[in-house]
Amino acid sequence: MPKRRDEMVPDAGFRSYYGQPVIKAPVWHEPHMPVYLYLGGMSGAASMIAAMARVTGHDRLALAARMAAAAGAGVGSVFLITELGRPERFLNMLRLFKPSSPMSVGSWTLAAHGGLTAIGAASAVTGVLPAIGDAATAASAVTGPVMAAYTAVLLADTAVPAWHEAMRELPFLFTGSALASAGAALMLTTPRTAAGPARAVAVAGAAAETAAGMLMARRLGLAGEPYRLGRAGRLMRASRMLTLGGGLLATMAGRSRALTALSGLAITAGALCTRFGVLEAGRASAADPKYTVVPQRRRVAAGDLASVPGRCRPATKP
Amino acid sequence: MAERMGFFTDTSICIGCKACEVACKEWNDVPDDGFVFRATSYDNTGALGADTWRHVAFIEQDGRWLMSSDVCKHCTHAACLDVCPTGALFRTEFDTVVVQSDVCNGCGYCVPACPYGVIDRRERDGRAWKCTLCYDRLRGGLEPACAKACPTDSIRFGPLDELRARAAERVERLHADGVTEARLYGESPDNGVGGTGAFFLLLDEPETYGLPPDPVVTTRDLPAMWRWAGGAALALAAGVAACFLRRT
Amino acid sequence: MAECHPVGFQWVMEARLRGAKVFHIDPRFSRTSAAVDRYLPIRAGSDIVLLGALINHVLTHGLDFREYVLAYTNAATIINAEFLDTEDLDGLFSGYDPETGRYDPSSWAYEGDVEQVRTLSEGGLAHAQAAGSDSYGARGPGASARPPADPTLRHPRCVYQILRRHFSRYTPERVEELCGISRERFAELAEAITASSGRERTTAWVYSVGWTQHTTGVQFIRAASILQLLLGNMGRPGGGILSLRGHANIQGSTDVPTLFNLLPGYIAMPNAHRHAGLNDYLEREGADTGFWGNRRAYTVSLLKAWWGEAATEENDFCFGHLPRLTGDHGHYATVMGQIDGTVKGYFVIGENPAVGSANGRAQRLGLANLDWLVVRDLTLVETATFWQDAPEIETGELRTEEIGTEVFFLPAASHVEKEGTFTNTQRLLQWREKALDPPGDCRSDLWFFYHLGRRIRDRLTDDEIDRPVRELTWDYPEEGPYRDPSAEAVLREIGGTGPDGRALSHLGRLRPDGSTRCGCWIYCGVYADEVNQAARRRPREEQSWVAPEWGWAWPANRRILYNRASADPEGRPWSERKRYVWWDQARGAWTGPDVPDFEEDKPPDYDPPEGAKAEAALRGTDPFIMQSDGKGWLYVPSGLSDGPLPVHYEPHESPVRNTLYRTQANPARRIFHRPDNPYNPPLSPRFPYVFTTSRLTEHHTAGGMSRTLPYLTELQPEPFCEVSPQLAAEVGLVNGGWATIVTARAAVEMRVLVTERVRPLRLRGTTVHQVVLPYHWGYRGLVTGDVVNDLIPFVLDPNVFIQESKSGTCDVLPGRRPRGTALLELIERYRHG
Amino acid sequence: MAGGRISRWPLLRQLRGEDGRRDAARSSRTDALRPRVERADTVARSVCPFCAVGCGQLVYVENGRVTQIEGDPDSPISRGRLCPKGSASKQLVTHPGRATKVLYRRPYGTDWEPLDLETAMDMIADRVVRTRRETWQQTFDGKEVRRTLGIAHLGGATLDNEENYLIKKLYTALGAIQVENQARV
Repeated sequence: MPKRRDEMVPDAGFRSYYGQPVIKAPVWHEPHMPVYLYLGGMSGAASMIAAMARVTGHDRLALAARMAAAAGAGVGSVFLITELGRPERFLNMLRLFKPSSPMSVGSWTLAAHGGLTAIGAASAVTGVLPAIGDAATAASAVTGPVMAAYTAVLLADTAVPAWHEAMRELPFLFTGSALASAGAALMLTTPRTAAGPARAVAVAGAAAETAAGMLMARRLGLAGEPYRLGRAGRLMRASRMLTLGGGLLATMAGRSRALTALSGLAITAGALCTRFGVLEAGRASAADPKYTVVPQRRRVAAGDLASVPGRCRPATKP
Repeated sequence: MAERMGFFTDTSICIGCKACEVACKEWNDVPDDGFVFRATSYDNTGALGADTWRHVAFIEQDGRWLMSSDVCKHCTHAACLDVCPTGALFRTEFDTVVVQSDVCNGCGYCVPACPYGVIDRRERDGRAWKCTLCYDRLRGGLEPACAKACPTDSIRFGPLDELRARAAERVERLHADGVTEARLYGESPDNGVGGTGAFFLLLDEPETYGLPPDPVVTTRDLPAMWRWAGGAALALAAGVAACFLRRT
Repeated sequence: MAECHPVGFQWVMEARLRGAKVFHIDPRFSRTSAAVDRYLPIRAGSDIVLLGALINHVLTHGLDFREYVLAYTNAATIINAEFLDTEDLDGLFSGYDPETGRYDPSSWAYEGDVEQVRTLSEGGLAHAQAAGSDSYGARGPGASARPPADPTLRHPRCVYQILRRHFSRYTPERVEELCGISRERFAELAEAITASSGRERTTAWVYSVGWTQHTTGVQFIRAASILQLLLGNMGRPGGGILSLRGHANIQGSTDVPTLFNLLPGYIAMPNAHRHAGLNDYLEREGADTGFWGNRRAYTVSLLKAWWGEAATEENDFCFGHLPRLTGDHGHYATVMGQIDGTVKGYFVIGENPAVGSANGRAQRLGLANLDWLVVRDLTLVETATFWQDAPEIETGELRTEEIGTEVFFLPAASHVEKEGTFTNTQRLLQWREKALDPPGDCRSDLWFFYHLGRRIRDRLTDDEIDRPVRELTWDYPEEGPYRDPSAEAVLREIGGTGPDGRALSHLGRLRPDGSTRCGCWIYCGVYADEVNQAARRRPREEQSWVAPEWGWAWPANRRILYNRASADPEGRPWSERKRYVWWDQARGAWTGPDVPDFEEDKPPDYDPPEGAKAEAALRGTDPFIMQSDGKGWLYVPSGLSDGPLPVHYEPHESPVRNTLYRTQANPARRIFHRPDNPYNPPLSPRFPYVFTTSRLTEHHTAGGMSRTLPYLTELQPEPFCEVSPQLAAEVGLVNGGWATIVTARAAVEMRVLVTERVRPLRLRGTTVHQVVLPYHWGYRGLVTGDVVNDLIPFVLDPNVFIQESKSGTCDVLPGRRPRGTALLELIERYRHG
Repeated sequence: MAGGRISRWPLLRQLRGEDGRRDAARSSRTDALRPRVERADTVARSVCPFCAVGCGQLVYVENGRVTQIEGDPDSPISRGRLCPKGSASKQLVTHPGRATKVLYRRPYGTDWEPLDLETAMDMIADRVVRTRRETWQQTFDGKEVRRTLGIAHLGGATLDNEENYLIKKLYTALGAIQVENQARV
């Protein structure tokens, strides 16, 4: 039975306000947000694969990759729009172009990428205007990597310590994951004989994702703790096992359709776990005030206060 | 363009009456925040959020009872405004930061961007809400509802430069009276958000009040983020290319 | 004050910024405590020990403002030899009758007044029967204008010497022992208030129901009055004893009283045993000197306002139309009358006794035994719905189908949907403009009573008992779609009219011959010059700091009462810093930023001729013009029911023995031994803890106007008790959990707030734990909870019949209370040990 | 006009040089924003109905509805300030929980019934007259008292002086003496 003072107020190692969070946790819902992250990344990597496949004459793979890229962008957009508090206002995303907002950059990128991949896919399926389809696919090789990487900036550009502090590794984690996702998706949707490069992409992606994840955990220290604890920790560990296992399996699957499928599914599941895990870690990181306060307090103690060099203050006079 | 306007909340004369919370809600038609007994001193609204734009914190410690009315900081470099993709959040002619409820599509990005945990999405409404510094009242030459109601003038509204001067005097006076723990929070233009339009006189460390001790506008690091992301995007492209080139 | 009157507290904060030192003395560490220089926790109900010790400190160290005390108080007055103090009788004054528990106050009189008092007051008992102390009859026959006095203050029977003896046992050691305030803290307080009193400085005391809701409540305030008079802090700016009242018009509700013992303007209701006709009544109800000496003019003008042409000199101005009292007919007597079946019909107008009054169970049992009940309010309050959802329904004590009470609920207009005046806590009348018509069936109470009166008059017969209603003046102009009576016409009637029918300008114009009419003599002049003076709104920047043109203060727009005392006997300001009202020799008039509370042209050297009456009998140096001798009373020779001087008695229910006297509790307090009003035994180990009720900034009294509003409800959503960590440990309470508070009346459950703001009080050798209980909740509203007032018994102050809500004993149990009959069994166990 | 609307597209305004975080972002609704008290048809000068400090209030009414209640800055008492209760005054007078219809519960009844206001007033008047007659005391203890103990009244302390005056006047004429209010509580 709590009787002492310190049991009345939760102990957080410093005088917090009743242990309450300092910052707000991300309000994004599951599965919308993580699934979008997965689909957007997959679409981005797939469009790159489509372009390369087209160039290198892997037409069967190119077709599948175009389809995957378009589907990922299309379905991803649906998830993104339904995630909005006011979905009917999704077009407001294109009111302005704001370089300071990764979501604005992302929205324009998604709009372009979605359009390009749709044209590429439509042309491939219908055989109409193949030159335009090819051009669109080629162009989507530019938007695709941006699609795969911008979401890392989207998350890092917040006050959530587990995300913001991970600004270096998150892009690699996400692009790695995107590669793995696209590779796995194409392994699952392309005849084995045509899927060679996809398998290689999946393996490379899995490796990159795993490496980036491990690097991130090592470097972040306290800010990385949420990736190790609780539900986020479980998701991240599952992700690592599935991705690593799936990647290894892909290299060893040989001709076995079942093993190939299993490996594709494992990598896909791993990628999804990564996305869910990162969101969950962000929430946990926001929920406990220590992740926000302790590093800031250290800066204060060291006399190394934050400032905003090089940014001019907003004009107060015309 | 008008002068930059703001709040100076002097918590050393706050009596914790919560008139600010109610006056704000009456003017801005903010819904109630639920009826929950929190057993956290006299605070039952918990924190700033979509449905609480002024929040009075109560801290009981060693014979003192600190009270402080928190509010959106209207940062010079406002992360919420920077990251808002629709332009719903904008900077007004008073240099305050306001959400346009007719524009906001509820993307939710501003919520985790704020280093103070101020803005939030009202789930049953879908949009993001926070203190507007009573933008409509300001346009009519009226002071914000909370500052007007505040019985002890703990919440002062006015041109930011004047408020800063007044705050400096007040701290000096308190220090002279032996209240050495008095300090200003947020007023410095050199801090991580370039100074706040709403700043405070506190009697303890900021985190005691649930405030971050050294907040930074997250977009300060945006160029670096894009550089890392660019690297990752190139790596992706290179990786894909490599996978194909190795085979052919 | 910060807690319950936050906007008024802005002036205290401003004073602090200018260097004022502010103390807060309260059992409860409230928001006020957090905003002052020094908080002193005190055991609930022990205030007279503290105030007495401050008085003793002033007297023994010769710190009184001697010039003020000699000139303006009755310090020098000699008391008759029959008077015996509590010093002599171990806690009792002379005149106590243990049989009836009442005092005969005649032996308390000034030297030479005893015989007169005895003749006119019939031993004072009848007066004590009817809460006489808040009417002008409080003084009974009053006292002489020029009693024997010893200006050297050496006479052993002069008031000054009696005070010295009386308060000599009130020492810092006793404060430590009974209040729980250390000697160091006491010394700091004593030093501060004496240093800040005198010519250059003043000290003010501010109180609320924390002083009134005790069985010794009136004497708490008396003790403060003695202290303030000794220090020269009355009638001066920055001084005084300010009662902070809790309701928008509670001051007006006593000025224009809906109180059983009063007529408008603190004129006593006639008593069947004491008064025959008007002359007899006027002769017995006060002295002939001082402003009360004009009471015939006040009373006759009231009777003329009510019965108009029917009121004539020949028929005593219809004095016989007034019903007569025969004792206590107050709120609690009424409730007992309901339970006993004598009260059949009940109007409850903007009030909620089922939640807001002491002993809530008795209140509800009373409601359930009525023939009919009319409730008017903004929302369906618990008093209207008791037959559906009272706690007694749950316990099985009442069954809806067996309750015969016929209930009418009529929705009321809000404050913006009607016009009229509120009188604020500073006696300031402010007119409210009507913003819009009320919705639906909502009507103002003015509408309701006016039209109810019309309908009743339509149903009258020629019977003699109907004559007072038939002859009543009841013809007000009607306005608007609902035929509202004109509130301004009513205010004009209250403010008075002269022989020419025009509004009176000043109470000095009231006549005893029936030529003037005035509904409330202290409000006379509120409609001067046919202008609604209460509606004045000259902005504060456009007038002096006294702001005399904002609203209208009674009497005669005076903002500080007895402000003649702000000047010295010669009429000069005591100091430049504290100048307020002074004598302007050149003009031959009193002047200053306020209206002088004195005859404007009475010079300081005025000496009344022999046989002078009313105000003419007071000297130019007598500032306390309502008193028969013009003095501030350090000692009260008549008018109080429980003694001429304050005495510390323990609350009726206390875990502490009174170590000052053998008498434990106020011997004259009103107690009611009834099955529906059981008491906790004093010093009972079954009820070891002290509880005190309290209010929160976020709510209003019993909550009808606050827990119905989401914006206030969310701020304090549930009933809770505040306990110290030590008590929590002792009982096993968890912060955020539940506790059950038990008395002989009830057991109520509430959430627990464990807080170091509540401190156990170390009295000599023992520890007293106090539990603080905000009482705003009931069984209806946006959030619901148990009724704290159910814990409190009927036990009353003998002067004003106010219940002791602020100090009782209880037990505290962890967890929620039992439900249904198990609850009754729990209470039964506590009742009988 | 479509052309106008397109030219107001913030992206185009951005291209024309307006700041995307300032002017370009403004909607037309934002441009038109004014404090609603400017639209009020009437402003009543009132007084807060909660405690006895007597803070001045301004009551703004637009189209027959209260749109705002806030402090009156002219008041020397309150200087325009209000506490949380005073600040909640608009909700007090406009909240949906306010009762606006007469309700009647017959003896032994288990539920409320609707009742017409006029009928209710007549029924109450009937009961007052009847109870007064039934419980009339001409004398008590040998003394003339001319009163009834059968009818009692308890009033809140938020009633106006004018209301209290009529209440005391009517009851006293009726001989009802048990008239009390919150001041005793």
